[in-house]
Amino acid sequence: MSAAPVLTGPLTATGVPIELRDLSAAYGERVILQDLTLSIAAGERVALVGASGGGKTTLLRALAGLTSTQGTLRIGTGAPVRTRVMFQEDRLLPWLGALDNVALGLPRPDRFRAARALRDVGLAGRERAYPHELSGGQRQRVALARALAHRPDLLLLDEPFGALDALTRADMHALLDTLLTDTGATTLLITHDLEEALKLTDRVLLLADGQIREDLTVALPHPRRRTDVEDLRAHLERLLH
Amino acid sequence: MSAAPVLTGPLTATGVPIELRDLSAAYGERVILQDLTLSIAAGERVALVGASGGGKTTLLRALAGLTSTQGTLRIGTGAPVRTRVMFQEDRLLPWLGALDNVALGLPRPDRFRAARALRDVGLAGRERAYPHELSGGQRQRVALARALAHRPDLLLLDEPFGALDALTRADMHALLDTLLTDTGATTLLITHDLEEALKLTDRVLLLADGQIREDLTVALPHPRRRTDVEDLRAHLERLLH
Amino acid sequence: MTVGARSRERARPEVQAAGTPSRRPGRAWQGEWIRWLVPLLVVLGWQLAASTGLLNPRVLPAPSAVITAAWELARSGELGRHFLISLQRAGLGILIGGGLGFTFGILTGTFRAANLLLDTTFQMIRTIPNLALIPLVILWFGIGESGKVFLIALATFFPVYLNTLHGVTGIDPRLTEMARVYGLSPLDTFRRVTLPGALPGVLVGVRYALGISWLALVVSESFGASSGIGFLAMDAREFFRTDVIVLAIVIYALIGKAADALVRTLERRLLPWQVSA
Amino acid sequence: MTVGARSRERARPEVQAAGTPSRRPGRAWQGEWIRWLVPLLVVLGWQLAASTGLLNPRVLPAPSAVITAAWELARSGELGRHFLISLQRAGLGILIGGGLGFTFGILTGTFRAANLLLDTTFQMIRTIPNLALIPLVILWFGIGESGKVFLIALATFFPVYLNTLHGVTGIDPRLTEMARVYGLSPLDTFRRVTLPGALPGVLVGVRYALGISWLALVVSESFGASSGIGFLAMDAREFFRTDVIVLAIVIYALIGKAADALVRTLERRLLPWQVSA
Amino acid sequence: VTFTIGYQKGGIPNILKARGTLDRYAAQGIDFRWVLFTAGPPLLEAANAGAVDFGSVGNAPGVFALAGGADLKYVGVTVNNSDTTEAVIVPKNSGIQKVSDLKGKRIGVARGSSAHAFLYSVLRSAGLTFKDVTVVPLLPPDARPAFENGSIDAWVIWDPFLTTALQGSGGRVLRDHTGLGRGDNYHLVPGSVLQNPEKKRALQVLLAELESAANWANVNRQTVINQFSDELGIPKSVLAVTVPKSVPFNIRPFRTSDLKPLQTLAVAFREAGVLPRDVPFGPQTYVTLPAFRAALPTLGLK
Ligand SMILES: Nc1ncnc2c1ncn2[C@@H]1O[C@H](COP(=O)(O)OP(=O)(O)OP(=O)(O)O)[C@@H](O)[C@H]1O
Ligand SMILES: Nc1ncnc2c1ncn2[C@@H]1O[C@H](COP(=O)(O)OP(=O)(O)OP(=O)(O)O)[C@@H](O)[C@H]1O
Ligand SMILES: [Mg+2]
Ligand SMILES: [Mg+2]
Repeated sequence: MSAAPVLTGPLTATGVPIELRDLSAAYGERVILQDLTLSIAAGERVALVGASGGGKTTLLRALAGLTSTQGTLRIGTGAPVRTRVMFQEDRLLPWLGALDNVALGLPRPDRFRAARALRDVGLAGRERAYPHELSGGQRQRVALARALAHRPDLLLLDEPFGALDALTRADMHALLDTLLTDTGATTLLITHDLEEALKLTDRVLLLADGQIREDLTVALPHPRRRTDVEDLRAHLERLLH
Repeated sequence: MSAAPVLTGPLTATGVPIELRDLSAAYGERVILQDLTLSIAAGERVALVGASGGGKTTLLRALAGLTSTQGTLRIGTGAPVRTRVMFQEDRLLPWLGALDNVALGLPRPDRFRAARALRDVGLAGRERAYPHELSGGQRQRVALARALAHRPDLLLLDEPFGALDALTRADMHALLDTLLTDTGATTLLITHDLEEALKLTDRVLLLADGQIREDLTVALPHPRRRTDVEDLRAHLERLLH
Repeated sequence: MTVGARSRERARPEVQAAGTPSRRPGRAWQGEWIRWLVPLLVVLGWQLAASTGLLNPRVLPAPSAVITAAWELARSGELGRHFLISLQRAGLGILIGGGLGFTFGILTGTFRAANLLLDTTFQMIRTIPNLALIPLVILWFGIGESGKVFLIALATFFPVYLNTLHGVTGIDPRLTEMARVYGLSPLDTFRRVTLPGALPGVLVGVRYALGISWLALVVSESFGASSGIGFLAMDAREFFRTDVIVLAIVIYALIGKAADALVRTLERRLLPWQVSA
Repeated sequence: MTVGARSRERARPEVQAAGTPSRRPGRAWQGEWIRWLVPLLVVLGWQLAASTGLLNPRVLPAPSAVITAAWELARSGELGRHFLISLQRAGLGILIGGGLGFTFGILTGTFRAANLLLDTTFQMIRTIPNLALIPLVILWFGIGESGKVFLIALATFFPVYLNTLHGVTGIDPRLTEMARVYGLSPLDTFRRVTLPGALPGVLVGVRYALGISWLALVVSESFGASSGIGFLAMDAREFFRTDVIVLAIVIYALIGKAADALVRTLERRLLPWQVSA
Repeated sequence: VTFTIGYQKGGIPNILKARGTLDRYAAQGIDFRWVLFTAGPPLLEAANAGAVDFGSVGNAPGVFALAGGADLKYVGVTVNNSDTTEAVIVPKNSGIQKVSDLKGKRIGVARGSSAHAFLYSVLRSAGLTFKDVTVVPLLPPDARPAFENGSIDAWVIWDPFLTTALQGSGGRVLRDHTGLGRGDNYHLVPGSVLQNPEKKRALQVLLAELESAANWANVNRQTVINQFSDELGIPKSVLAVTVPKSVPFNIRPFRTSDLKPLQTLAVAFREAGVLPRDVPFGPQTYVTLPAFRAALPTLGLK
């Protein structure tokens, strides 16, 4: 795979601030989030880590307006917010080829970005492949391209690199890093990879027992290499165990 | 999550040898595996790594008899082989609860193993949850429990831990390690995590360009700790870059 | 129930205080009566048109006249008798036709050989009208109950068959593949994969069959019968009883509603796992 | 087509030499003729029974007699005329009824309000027999073509409606949710998600509608018509022309086959993405 | 003006249609349309709904239509000259020898048809009622196979089905109309036609032409047989029997005295329990139009 070039295009996105106060969410009797309070500044990049089943996806869905919650949930400053979600599953439309899946919902003048995004995630030449003709990692990359091609104000990524090998993953990291630096979207990245969290974001949140248990700021310049974050990683790992 | 106890029960599985000679597979014009040759001894644990889209899943499907191939593919010594596959997607039946999904296809006297397997993957209490009521990582663990409860002769795992956080993943590693040591099933583990490959298997195969490009033997006693495999990992990473 | 995208970019409310819980049983009930709105309006408009003389009662009697006819027939026990015998015929026909349709739908959906052998034949029989078959049915079955039940079974066979077949072929092939790899017995494959996977489709077929069985009744009660709702309707037509004709139509409509409610209940019971339920 | 699990544990062939490619166009074609096996056997058995005198020709004429009747009707141009006029009525009826069924199925599947308002009404109308409606149809449409087309449209409306509705509600809600999050316009949601997702179901409805339209023809050509296949069948019935009666049945069966082939082609064309195709 | 004629196969209207005589009135502004019906009740249904301006039916359907409150009026009668156009038949080798043997038997009949009324009088002639037998409602096409395979023991049927059944399936006549009175055919119009002067004129033209057609048919019997055979698909051997029974073909204005047999019929059905109420026969149920053919010159047509 070639090193991913930058997803270029007009800069339309501007980050939005997020304000959660005493946010609770439950499925029936099962309480998932309890009185969670959190502020995220406009354009901030935040990673969310936590145990499997801990409620990360639930929080992300709440931010996307897909889960009903109780408490205060304030996103943006009143203007419409362009939110895009990369779900934990790929959610590609089985009846559309890769390119059409990426172009989904893009206004006509922005369609060209779809082909570019597909190329950037290393899938040039597979534009017409149906999702069932792609490998798991390829499908995940199509979903990533779809989320990125939209230039959202608020980008919510739910384990976007889980099915990728180390090399491809590094390419995708670089791609996302550049894109975020270019556009300044407020970003929430759910990941199981601490190194990834530390490399890509400015703040790592640990979700446990329905609350934000740790809130670690990563004050390092982008792009970061692995060695830059080695110490922090060790620190975080100790916190987690 | 508590440390996973052992999946106990009668030892019915015995590993089978695998012999591939000049195996080729293609989707239409797109050649995925080309004259691939590989021997795996009975009871051997093998990891398969490689780039996204490189053909790992295709090879696994060929071993499971799900993809038509050309060339020689010999599994076992003639007797019926009990193969179980944990697919890259969870492939849970949406209309069955977690426990019923795990018990799927288990002969009646072995049903008790389903509940035990579910407990071992940390999902005690969620027996009746439908797949859509589980988180991504929980679904993956149900699928893992299903594959393990069967005690196969040949166990094929396609990225079984991709959606798990570090702690849960470590638990699952321990679980799998114990189970494999107990039963001696021949195992093929597809993973993107080199450390995982080195910790759990005795041999790491690198698939590239439709061929086995590297074949690294890991001669260390089980169970292994991370520090045991540090050097090998560095070596492998150099190989991959 | 899916809901269409509303606007391109939704303005998000600044503060979503005390968010609404996702399940609203109150709301659901509240909605139910609306289902009767249109039928009610139709009846009202009809009565209005009749009372104001807009409608010639010789041609379409007023609802009140229909109710009177219903009352008279009901009081004499006639209506109940006709209804019960029709219900019995329809029930038996559906059981046989639906059962066979389901069985063959599963077979042709599961086994390619069965599909090749039988599907074309079924598709050909399907378009043969009941009416055209009556002489043959009388020859084979005489004029007793069996011929009537046969016609209903025939009519209900196809919707169940087609929708079962479609339900089976629509099952995610990845799940079928999984079942094969996990060595499920044919019975388990059927119970655990094929049946639940095809069930939503089967229920659509059942819904359709419940309706069509009453249509088939009209045909099958048009010969050699002196009871049943179909007979009532045809006889009324013969004897120019417009009030009874319309009454029969109303009864049919109510049966349609009952069948719909029945299938809705079945859906709720049998498909608890449906995310969209 | 899915295939059931074969045995609990499959014995794996020791050497799978020169594995078979997954797509076997040869095999596929080879299978096709088998579809005609059963109909052929039926015709053969029937001719045999007729020639050996087992079958009373007054009751069921021999295939040869039917062919003679077909030849005579065809030569005089009668058959072609009846067929064309029926085709025209059926086609128009399907276009209108199927089109409306599709539209309303999408509407009630997409919008809860539409579902609440209309679905019950449709379910109620559905069970009203065409035969019982004839008086009203004559009243509204007179006895021209429009009444006939109306009856066919009515009959074809419901299968398309029901299966479209089921197709829409069966769409994976995760995909619908995704479409909403990605800000798809209503039109895009329809074109990209609802339509392709519902299409397999819609085609089942179309398949059924194609068949039922010819059944509805019989009813609609039973009044005030002197042309059409339905008229031909009913007319022959009136005067015991058993050869023509059976000919009509055969024509219906062939139409069924043609409709089936048409939908199969549509499925291949419109659903290229179907994994199981 | 457009004038729609509802007709059934095999009657005088059918002869007139085949001759095409009415086509020439298009030039006079009267556009005659022909609509075929398979039976009397649906024809009158259409007439009641105003979709048909004229219809010819047997004796029973009109009675039911009037009982049902339809606004229809009798305008003409075709007198039946034969006692053998309708009969109760049994299989040749049946043990039923006389009408009283019908007791407890299954008898196929089309409900609401003239045969239904005929069966009533046949049974009464032997001191039986509908309660003594099992009446199986069957339309002619359905009754035929039922008769063939013994599902019914007797069948009340009219021509041409009667002759076809006698020739084709080994039936035997048990009882015909002899001594029981005959059922005539009637011509009816919706009341609205008589209120519309143009339609009324067209009606008079039609009645006159029907009379001409009847006269023509009486001298061209073989042509009629050939025509019917072609059009109805009935074998000539059957028509050779049935057509002479209809001779002389006739049509005449409805008279007050014609109400009597209809009233008798209504009473029969009332007693049989199939008519819910008495039929209000009276001057409002018919009109007597002046002599048909003789009136033609007065209509101002060429
Ligand atoms: N529809 C539902 N009904 C009931 N419980 C649910 C439902 N959806 C999720 N849950 C439960 O809520 C909890 C949180 O789920 P969530 O998906 O937010 O976890 P997560 O942190 O994203 O986990 P993972 O890392 O495994 O994806 C889990 O225990 C899950 O089982
Ligand atoms: N049905 C198909 N038709 C055409 N091409 C296919 C099909 N299935 C897979 N491929 C292609 O075959 C190649 C190998 O796919 P495979 O799933 O084996 O990759 P993989 O190594 O498992 O990748 P990943 O790590 O992303 O899962 C990919 O390029 C994929 O696009
Ligand atoms: Mg999650
Ligand atoms: Mg893969």
